[in-house]
Amino acid sequence: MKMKVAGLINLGERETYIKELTQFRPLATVPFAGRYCLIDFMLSSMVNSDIENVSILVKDKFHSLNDHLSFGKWWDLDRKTGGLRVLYPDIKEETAFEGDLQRLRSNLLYFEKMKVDHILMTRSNYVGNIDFKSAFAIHAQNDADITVLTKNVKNGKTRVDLLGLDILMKDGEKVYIGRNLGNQQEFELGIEMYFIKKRIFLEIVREALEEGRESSLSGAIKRRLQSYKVITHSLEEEVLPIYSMQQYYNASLRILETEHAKELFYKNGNIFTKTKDAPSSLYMSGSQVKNSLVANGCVIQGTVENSIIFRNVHVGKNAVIRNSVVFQGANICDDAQINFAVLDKRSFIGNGRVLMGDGGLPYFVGKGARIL
Amino acid sequence: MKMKVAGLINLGERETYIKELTQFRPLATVPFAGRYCLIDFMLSSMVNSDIENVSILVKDKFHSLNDHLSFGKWWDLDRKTGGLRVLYPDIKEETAFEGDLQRLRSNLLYFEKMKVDHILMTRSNYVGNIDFKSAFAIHAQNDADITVLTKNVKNGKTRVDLLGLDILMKDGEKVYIGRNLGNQQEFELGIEMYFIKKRIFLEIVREALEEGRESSLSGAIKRRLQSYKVITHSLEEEVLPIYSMQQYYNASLRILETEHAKELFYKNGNIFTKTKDAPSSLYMSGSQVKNSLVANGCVIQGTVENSIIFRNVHVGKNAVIRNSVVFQGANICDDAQINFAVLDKRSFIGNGRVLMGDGGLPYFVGKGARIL
Amino acid sequence: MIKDKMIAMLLAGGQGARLKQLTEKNAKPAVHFGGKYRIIDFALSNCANSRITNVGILTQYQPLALSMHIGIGGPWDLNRHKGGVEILPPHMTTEGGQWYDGTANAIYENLNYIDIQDPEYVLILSGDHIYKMDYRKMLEFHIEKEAAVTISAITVPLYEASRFGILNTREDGSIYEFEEKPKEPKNDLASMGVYIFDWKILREWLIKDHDNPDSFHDFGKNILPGMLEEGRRLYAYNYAGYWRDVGTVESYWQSNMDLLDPENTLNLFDEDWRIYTKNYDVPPQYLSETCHVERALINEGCIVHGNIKNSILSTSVVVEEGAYVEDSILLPGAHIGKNAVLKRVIVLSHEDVEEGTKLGDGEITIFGSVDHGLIL
Amino acid sequence: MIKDKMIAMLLAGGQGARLKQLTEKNAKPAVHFGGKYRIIDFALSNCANSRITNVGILTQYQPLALSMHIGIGGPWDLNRHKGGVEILPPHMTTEGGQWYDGTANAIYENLNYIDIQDPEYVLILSGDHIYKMDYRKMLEFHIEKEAAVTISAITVPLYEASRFGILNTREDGSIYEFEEKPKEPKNDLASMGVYIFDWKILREWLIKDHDNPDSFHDFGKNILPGMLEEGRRLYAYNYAGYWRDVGTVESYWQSNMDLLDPENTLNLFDEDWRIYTKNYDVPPQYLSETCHVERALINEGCIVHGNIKNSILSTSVVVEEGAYVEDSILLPGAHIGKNAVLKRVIVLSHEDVEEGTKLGDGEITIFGSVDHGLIL
Repeated sequence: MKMKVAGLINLGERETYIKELTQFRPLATVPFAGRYCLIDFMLSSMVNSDIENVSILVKDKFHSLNDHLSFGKWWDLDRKTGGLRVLYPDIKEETAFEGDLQRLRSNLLYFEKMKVDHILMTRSNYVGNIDFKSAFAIHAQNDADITVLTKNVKNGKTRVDLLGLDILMKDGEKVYIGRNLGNQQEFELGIEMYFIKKRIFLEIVREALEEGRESSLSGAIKRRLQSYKVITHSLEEEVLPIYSMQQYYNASLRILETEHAKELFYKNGNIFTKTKDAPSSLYMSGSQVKNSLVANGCVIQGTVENSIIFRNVHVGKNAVIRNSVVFQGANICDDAQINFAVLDKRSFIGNGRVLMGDGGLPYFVGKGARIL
Repeated sequence: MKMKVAGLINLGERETYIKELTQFRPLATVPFAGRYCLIDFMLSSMVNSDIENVSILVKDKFHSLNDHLSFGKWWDLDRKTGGLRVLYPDIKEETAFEGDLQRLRSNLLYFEKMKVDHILMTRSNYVGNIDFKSAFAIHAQNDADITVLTKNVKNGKTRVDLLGLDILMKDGEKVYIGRNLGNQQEFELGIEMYFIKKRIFLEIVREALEEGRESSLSGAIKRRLQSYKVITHSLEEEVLPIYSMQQYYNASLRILETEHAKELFYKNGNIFTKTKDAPSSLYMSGSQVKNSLVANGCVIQGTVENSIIFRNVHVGKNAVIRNSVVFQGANICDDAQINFAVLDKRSFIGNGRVLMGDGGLPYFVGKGARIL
Repeated sequence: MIKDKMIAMLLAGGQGARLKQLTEKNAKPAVHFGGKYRIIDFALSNCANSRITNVGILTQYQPLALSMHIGIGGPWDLNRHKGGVEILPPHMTTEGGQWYDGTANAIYENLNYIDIQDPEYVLILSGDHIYKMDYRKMLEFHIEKEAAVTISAITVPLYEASRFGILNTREDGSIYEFEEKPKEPKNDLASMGVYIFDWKILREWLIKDHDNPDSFHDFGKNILPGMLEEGRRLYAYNYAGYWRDVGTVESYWQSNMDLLDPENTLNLFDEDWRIYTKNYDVPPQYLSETCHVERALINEGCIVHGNIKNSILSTSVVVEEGAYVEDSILLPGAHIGKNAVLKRVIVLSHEDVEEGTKLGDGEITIFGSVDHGLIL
Repeated sequence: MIKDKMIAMLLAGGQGARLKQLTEKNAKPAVHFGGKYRIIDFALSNCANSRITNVGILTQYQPLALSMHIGIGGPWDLNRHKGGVEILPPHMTTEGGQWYDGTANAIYENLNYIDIQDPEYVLILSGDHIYKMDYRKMLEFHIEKEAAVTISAITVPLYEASRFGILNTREDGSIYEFEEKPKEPKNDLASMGVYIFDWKILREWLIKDHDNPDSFHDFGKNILPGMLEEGRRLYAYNYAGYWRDVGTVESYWQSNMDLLDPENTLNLFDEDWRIYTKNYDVPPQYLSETCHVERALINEGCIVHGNIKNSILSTSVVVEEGAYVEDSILLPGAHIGKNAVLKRVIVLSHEDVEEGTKLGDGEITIFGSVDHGLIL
């Protein structure tokens, strides 16, 4: 009845270009869309596609992640059979600070025992509401060893935000994954999602560990694509990669487009997340809110336009927020003005302060920062 | 109504003398008494004493621990307010492999925020069913900064098993903690349990971190006992320290004493643990079981005497087990003979094999080992 | 045996017929309130915040939405192995079936359940009041006064006192007279229907009352006056704060509207006394370019293109462009078509107000024929 | 809306009066079985192992032990946000209270609940049979045959067939005749009371049946024969394996005794099809120096000083020194005093057999006046 697939979300993502948001948290738990974390979209897509067994290969910053995951309960993954499993590095070994391939080593037995035939390998930092059931059907029908999921891009030369990401190359039947350097107008973007037979997965990981030349799990797979029966499948769903602050900001504001929001929040099932028990938001006399996404628990007296407001944000009298992303618990006092900014959790912007960033480089205010 | 105390179980225990059992697991999850792990006794004692907020400061070997803890659900600690929290080291920092004091550093804010006035610091490797409510009453009545819990020992000179452990020394009002070298016949054994005002706890940890000379949390507290209002309280309950294989073996076999078992399993509330869904144990014709503790899921055809048999153990025809501790899933085939042994999980002892240890040094068979 | 000092028994079986279509197919405690909540969330959250971890919920009338709402008790931290929440419906025995007949009878029928919990004190609650209260403080008072029963009481305007059970007390709070809905009240101290009983004493009385053929088996009418007569120590515990019995459409509407005042004393925003409820996995609310919102309480999942004034929008309500909603309560999933005009209207859940509809005059109007109480 | 392909509705409201004291104060599905379990655990575990995550449990008769046992559904992995377990008792509406009257009526009264789940198929189960079954395979069969209803069937000895609903089938499994407890059965294929219905078709029939004043509102007597008459496709799904309706004291005793045979086909030790149940936090069993145990199934928490032969000891049973227990079932918390001798006895839970008592002869004896079904 159910597909025999286990999910594996590999959190060994590059965080170089989004350092501001990942100082205290992994990319997986970067807040997104008013009440979610990035990883919620991948977890919910998997759960809504009837994948009942999800492993998360973690690297560091466990606190934020564990708080959020809560043993999987928000995704109904706190199960006796299957469910959520966090794969920790064995920090006793010397390999603790090596690549994700080494981190996987102490978990190989776990994958062997798992009663599934296929693994869906993904990352946490691609935002989409993805129907993995349909994608898996193609993988299964073709009896592929590996199915590389991709996303078609038509305007590649102008998409600066996709530079440096994976790009799919074909040479007859052979599939390669290279880097997008912006030279091609139309191409298939690699989104780091693979269906892979468990047997092949274990074979590749073992081989790579034995050879000892590699430290990256995805690298090990990419370099061996030519040795297996590989097919590709281009997803219809919108999938947005988040590797940089600019990508984060753009992806955030895109949710204000109604059609995109509908797809992202509802198309293949709801998006689940940790609940916070905030009351409904209160709009007071004098508030002016336009084209904005507002989470619960806010009290709004001022003006909010083209912005994403997370839970429990207070916006004072005559305060103005435009084109900004404001995280949970921020306090924007009376008469403050904020434009093109990303405000991290519990930031405090005092009376009448003016913060002005740019659409190309949003102004960032760190977690708990107080601008008095 | 409830006492405002948070528990802190520090897993930075010395494992030097119990290496066999702690190769794949921390001391906290060493199996004990047929269906428990060592830490279950501390967790259950806390929960039964109405402590609803328990932190576990971990060092390494997370898998075994996380599997067992399951977000606290077996102890009803999977709560919205309070509940169980695992304090991970921040493995990004250089301090990851330093002492528990350093591991605590990134968690200080968490303790500050906690709405409690006192902390109960303990370890996971003291087995007892302890009424912390009464002990706390004494701490509170005396308005002590720190209350050191101890256990009276009357036959110290003959108790080789207590050598090297903490011993309480008094100099007038001043309290010191030294090492037991076996020179005293009657003394108060230090069992590494302290009630400590949260304010004092934070003060000591901050001071020790600032000075930078120490790496051990308990060391930092012990060395500062003279600076605070310290009282001591000797527990009535039996409390058995488990630092060595010999202590482990002796403590295991002590459960076969009825009065001790009654106290340990029932006196201050039941002991909770992860459930495993095994059926009742089946005793077949020809089985002979005497003075033994047998967990569920076993199928027994042979003889078992003076032993602790964990879940899902199979004992074949004419097999004989005496004076031994046999962990979950072990298979003792027909005609095998085992005496004075500790068999780790899923060990396999073939037909007719004979293993013979000694009460002073039990024979150890490792996890999954096959003696064919 | 589970041993808790005090357990709560929450009466949630009533219909609340004066709420009309709101309760025709749904028990009153499950009626939506305040954009995000149901009425019973207040009593349940009070239990959670008072650290009462053992709550029996007595259901009888149309319990489906209620029991699906409570589920495993997670939102109130009542999903416990020991204690937790237990739903107690009427049931059959070898002597046949017995519907609950009066508040005291409902408790009597569950004597067995309470005996298993083995409490010292039993807190009797009603699932249809809006308030925040720390029952621990009331228990401390009860213990201090060595009372047989303590009744939580609130001062009401004297002209309204005849709607309530009125407590006539001495200076120390002890009750010397109990008048159920008196025509000429001597006092303005009304019972809130929140009682703490010593279980032993209550247990005796429930059995005695059950055997009395003349009794209505009601706490207010029979048990409390009876205990007073017997010379038991009854005390009034003075509660000051927001408290409403939202028993009529008008009081339900008014109590919702109270929430629009940022200084309202119920204060849903107090992080130290959260009101918990079941969560629905819907996105944040979206307020579009064309909307105008003034004084409103809006919940997750809403999409607002139109104009909102002095109104409450519950989960996943949609208000289309040009619509005008004033002094109204829109229940979950309601859809307000373009240019519709609503004043003083309660739109039942999942109802569709068609484009251009004009609704409401002086009286409060309920739009929709019946509310099943379901959200998604 | 929750969308699951197939949901289960588990009938657990019956008394099972032939189990005498075992069910006088406890519903049959909650009766203890096999040392560790209750009867309903088998159907619930079958659901869990078949990955059916949406189970409605219909209760009516003495449901307290049952509903405390099921709790939040954790043991069966049914403590879910979506779907999971839902207890469905009889309830009141504006038209008054309505007890469940027949198996089909019980489902009819919960139409609303099933509609919310919006399934394609509904699996009807009974909470009082001991068996292991993968309902997924039955659903595959049902889909393959394009059946309106598929009935799980088992071959019984022909001389016992008149106790069952007998299915007369063609070679392909299609049913051409349905006989409820026939005096002269033509066939040995008996219905196990496990049905898969297409929900749309069942829904129509439930409404039709409800309006029929002559109906007993029973699946076996009315719905199934009616569908057959109407020309619907009814199929028998052949089940081979251990299956018992433990409806009498004798069959209950025998089915327990079956477990002592290590080769029994129910096989509780199969790790791929675990039977789940609520866990009690008690230590392992202790067998003392003086005990003698031969052929026994013993559960956690037991303390055995005496002699046990061919017997089942449930949770926390104590057998004192010199006692002799043979061919007996000791329910949770039973205490057998010194030198007592028991043969073919069922000791009810928490009963105390005093020192030196001799009990049992040829007939199976039940010791104790009533079992409340509670463990601790």
